[in-house]
Amino acid sequence: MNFFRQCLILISSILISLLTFVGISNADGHKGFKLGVVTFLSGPAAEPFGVPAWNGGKLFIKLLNEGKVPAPYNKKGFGGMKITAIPIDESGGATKQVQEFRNLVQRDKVDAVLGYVSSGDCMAIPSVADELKALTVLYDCGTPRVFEDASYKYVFRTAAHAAMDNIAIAKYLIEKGHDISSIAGINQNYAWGKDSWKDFSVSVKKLSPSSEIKNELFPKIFSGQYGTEISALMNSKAKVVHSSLWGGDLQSFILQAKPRGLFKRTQVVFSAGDHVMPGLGNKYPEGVILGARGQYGMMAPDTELNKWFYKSYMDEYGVFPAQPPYRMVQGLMGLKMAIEKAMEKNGGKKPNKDEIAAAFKGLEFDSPGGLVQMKLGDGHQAIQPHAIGTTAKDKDGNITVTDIVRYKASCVNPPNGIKAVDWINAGFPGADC
Amino acid sequence: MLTVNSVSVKIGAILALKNFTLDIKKGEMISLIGRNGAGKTTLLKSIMGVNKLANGTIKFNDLDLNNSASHERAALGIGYMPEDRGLIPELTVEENILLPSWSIKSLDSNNRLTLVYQIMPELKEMSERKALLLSGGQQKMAALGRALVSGTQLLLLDEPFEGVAPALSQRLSEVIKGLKKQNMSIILSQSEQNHTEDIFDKKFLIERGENVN
Amino acid sequence: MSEKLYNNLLFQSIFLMSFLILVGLLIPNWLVFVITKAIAYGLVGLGIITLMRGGLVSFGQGFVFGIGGYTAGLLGTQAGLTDAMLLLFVSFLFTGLVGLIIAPLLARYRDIFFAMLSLAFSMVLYGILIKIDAIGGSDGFVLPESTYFGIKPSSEYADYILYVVAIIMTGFISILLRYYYDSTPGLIALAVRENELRVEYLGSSAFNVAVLNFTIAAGLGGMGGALNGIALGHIDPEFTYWTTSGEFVFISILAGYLSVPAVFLAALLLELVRSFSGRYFPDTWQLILGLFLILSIIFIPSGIGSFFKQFFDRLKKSK
Amino acid sequence: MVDEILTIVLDGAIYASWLFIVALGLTFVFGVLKILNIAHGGIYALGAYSTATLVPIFYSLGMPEQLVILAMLVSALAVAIVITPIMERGILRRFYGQDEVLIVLVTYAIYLVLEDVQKLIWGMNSLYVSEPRELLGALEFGSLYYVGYDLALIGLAIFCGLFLWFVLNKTQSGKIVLAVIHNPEISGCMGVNINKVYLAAFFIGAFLAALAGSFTAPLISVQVGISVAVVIESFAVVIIGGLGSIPGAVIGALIIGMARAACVHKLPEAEIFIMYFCMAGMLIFKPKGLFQGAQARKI
Repeated sequence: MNFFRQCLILISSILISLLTFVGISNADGHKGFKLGVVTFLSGPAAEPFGVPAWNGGKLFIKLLNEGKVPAPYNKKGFGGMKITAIPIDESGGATKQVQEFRNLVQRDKVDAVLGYVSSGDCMAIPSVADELKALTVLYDCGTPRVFEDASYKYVFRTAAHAAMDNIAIAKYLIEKGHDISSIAGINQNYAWGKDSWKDFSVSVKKLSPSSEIKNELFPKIFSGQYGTEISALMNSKAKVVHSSLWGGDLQSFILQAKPRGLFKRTQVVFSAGDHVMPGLGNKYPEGVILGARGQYGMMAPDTELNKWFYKSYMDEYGVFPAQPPYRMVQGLMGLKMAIEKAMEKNGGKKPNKDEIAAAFKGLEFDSPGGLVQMKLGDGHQAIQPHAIGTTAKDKDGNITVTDIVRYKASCVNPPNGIKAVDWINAGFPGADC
Repeated sequence: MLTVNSVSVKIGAILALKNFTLDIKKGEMISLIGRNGAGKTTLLKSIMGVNKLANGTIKFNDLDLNNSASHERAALGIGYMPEDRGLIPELTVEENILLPSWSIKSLDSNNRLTLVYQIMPELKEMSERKALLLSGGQQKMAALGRALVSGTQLLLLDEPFEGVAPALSQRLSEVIKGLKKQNMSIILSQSEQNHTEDIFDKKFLIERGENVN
Repeated sequence: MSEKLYNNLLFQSIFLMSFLILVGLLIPNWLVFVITKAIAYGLVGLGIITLMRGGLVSFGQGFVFGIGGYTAGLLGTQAGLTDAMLLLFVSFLFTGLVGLIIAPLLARYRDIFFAMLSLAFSMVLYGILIKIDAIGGSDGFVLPESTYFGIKPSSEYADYILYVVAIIMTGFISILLRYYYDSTPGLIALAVRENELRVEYLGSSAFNVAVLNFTIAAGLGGMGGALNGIALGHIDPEFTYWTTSGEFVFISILAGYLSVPAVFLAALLLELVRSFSGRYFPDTWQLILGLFLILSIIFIPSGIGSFFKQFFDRLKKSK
Repeated sequence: MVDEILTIVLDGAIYASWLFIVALGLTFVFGVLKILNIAHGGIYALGAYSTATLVPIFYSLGMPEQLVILAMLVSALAVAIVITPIMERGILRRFYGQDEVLIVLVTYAIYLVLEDVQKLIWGMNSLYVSEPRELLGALEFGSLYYVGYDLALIGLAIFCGLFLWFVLNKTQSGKIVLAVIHNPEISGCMGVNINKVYLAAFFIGAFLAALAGSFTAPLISVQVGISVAVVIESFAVVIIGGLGSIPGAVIGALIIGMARAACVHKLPEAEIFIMYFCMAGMLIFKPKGLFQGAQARKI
């Protein structure tokens, strides 16, 4: 036994030194472009966000490396450089992510990091990124606070923040003539849920001051059991129920609320409701107003780029792409454009991070979800057009999205320099609709 | 029938039994005498397989017990009455007594129960009471009854008279004397020599885990 | 004799510390950082080991880890205190004080009940932290960059300087702990582990031993939390979550309660396994970490420290 | 007002039933094996997955709808049959008699492994089996609809509790288990094969965990990560009720279920906190929980 133990110790120490060596040796002498990709690969956010996003990203990187993406993305890789992606699991909390980020930058010496679904991670990473001078592209997270509370040199977010989701929904409710005399909300008990509800409820109050707030529920994240909440929502008899639930929580909520008649009795709105459609299919209720955090999936614009992406994804994975793959691809496109713009300037060399950051600032590029403009946060934060729709059965009995209203980016996003919440409170001054 | 051959047992870092040797023949009754902590309970538990041996062997009817689990030893016909009685409080006296017969398939529970009640009729009177409600002395008696059910060949009685009122102690002593007549082998541990002295065939003195005869 | 041994210990420790400080210059930055983090976790593990010597295991050291981290963080953001050494020291004292206050509640209990009660405390703190939006709620908050004697090091050297500070402070704490372990109250704790009743008969109070040990463990855990927060530049309620506490218990069990340096080695080992399995097996790192935990508990039940002890015992014999 | 109280009681009872089934297995395993099994949550998830796999097969075979409950039972049983020998025989048995906290850590490690095992077997896509939930219709109650299936969960919980109680207290095998709970060493000396009892008890615990997962599967989307919440909530129940106590699990589940329902309806802000609050309060005032095992008098 003793001998066995000692052997084990020996083996494990050899293994560790070996891995360390691999880690170090991997870091040097790389010619292409090394990209750390951080997204949820385990835990409850993996199935709805992390995995489909990475599926989209993986596919897009492969096609980029093969040079099979249509113009203006037809150059191979990033400006001719082959992209090597290192995927990292985002689960485990912000503090763990800071460490993983450091490992990517210091140990693997990646050229850039693309990642982060969780707002908590997006709040934690940028300061480290600037400290380590590491180019970082946030591709998904929603909190407006990243560039409203601080400014960073090497950090960019290629997707609009969450304020737009809820402002647009409030506008949609009014434009479509829904009764918003009373509203209730069920949102998760953390920043995302709380911010979403605040943005929505304040927007509604601004647009329709007589509207009354009935019920504000904040169940804890990943609770999965909503029987009590559904009773409370139905008891409140609010005309509109708002929710920013996502992933398994949203799926479970739908499955539990549907037989109890919630969707028949009240107008339910899901601010990020599209990404569970591929999974739920026809179990998705009719008549629900939903956003996709951008013009994605069933609400994507009818452009060549979108048709190409939608089809490529569908062919590869057999389901249509919802918001997560769109957003990751959007991040990759932004990064590619910035790199290639920087290369134009420096004569085609591999650009350093300062050159890429300079090119990224204020960049505008086309994505399958429409024109993305890095307009907020002094050119570090994107705005993009938005779409809201209502679910309905099509003639084959399949659930689809109809009644789509599209909003210009400048209509549902604050102008540069104003915080989203102040902009809402002030009644959307300067909105260009 | 039972030979304990230079057995050592470690409890934590302490050597609780050192090269202890003992043997008992069929129908013999031996007394194991030693102070508290001398190793009596450790020895009995080792025979039952509760404690692992550091070295030495224990044989029962020439069968090496070293690798058998407690329940297998009980099935060989060894009955054990622990010092702290070890009755199951939620069960009735009768259920406690019957416990070994539920698991050991070779025992006929009716037969064994009749035998126990025959030897100790007072147990029958309290048979439906929960063990939780018995006095210490009554518990000793029930535990002895339970040991008798599985102990068809050998009984290990750990301090049966300890902490028992004199009258009951006298009664227990009579019962044990009566068992000797049934050709039963018995090892009985005591912290001091007492009134039962005359019934033993052999005596082992144990001190700090060693046989000091 | 014992005089000589202690001198020897002090000499050994200072030698080891200087060696590590020098090594820090040669190894890559990420490893410097990983070691700093391992020191932070090791400090908490050291606290659990102090408790283990008295026969107790806390499954809720996330409680003190979190308090230490938030103390350092709030002093940094709210009071503008950024001196790393001062933050570590203040967190140590403050968390120790919190420990002293709640210790009497915990010290009455043993075994699984002690473990569960401490776990419950950490979960209550978790529940509170995610509710307070003013300090970031579930997202936590970013710490200001640390200074040393009023100087803010450039970002290339920040990691290394914190590493040096961590090694020096932890080194001296470890020496003090060794003295404590070998002192009368420290040895009484070991006796409590063996036989609590006997200790009570001899006139010492097992309760007092538990209170003292828990207070020390709390202080150490708080300092670990502060160091972890400062090193990462971010803290969040995850510090107090039960999975974090589980890692601390694992570190101390992997190390065993016999040796102080073993704790830091165990923490480093865990850090490396977790980080490399996350890097090379992003989909199944939990599986690998889990198997690593199970196998190390099966094959090294008395901890790495027992190897150290065997090794030194053999060394002494051969002399 | 009365309506609202009734709603709270009903919602609380449904939630408590779910909690109880999960906690029952946990507390039973602790009672017999003295193991606080963190991996219990993992087994719960396996139960949900196995139902989500078997029930569609069941339907595709064209079996009568009403028998779907049987398919759910079978899937829970299958999980228990597979997991018990691996966990109890293969791993946990090595640690019997060692520090309880060490074993908690081992089960934590197993929990981690099970998380990824789910991924390896079923992949990342979520599975749905909402069909069984449509079986029992709906019930109008005041201004609310309740799904019959949810209400039936209350019945299932009561059945599980009573059944286990009956087996333990009224059958011979159950009484043997009681003996082992009370004193495994002595029971062994009385001829009880403890390893067999441990195996059986673990099997029952695993079956209950899987059963809870099976019957929850129709309510949720079955995907990775569903076990996280289960672990802490079922712990809270057994800590409040007393480790190893079945009546304790009943009371613990009811306390948390009712407190939570009351909070959601009357004080939503406190909902997230109430469970920890109950747990901490109980630990401070009655650290061994509401119910402690009986002990025979020493003298």
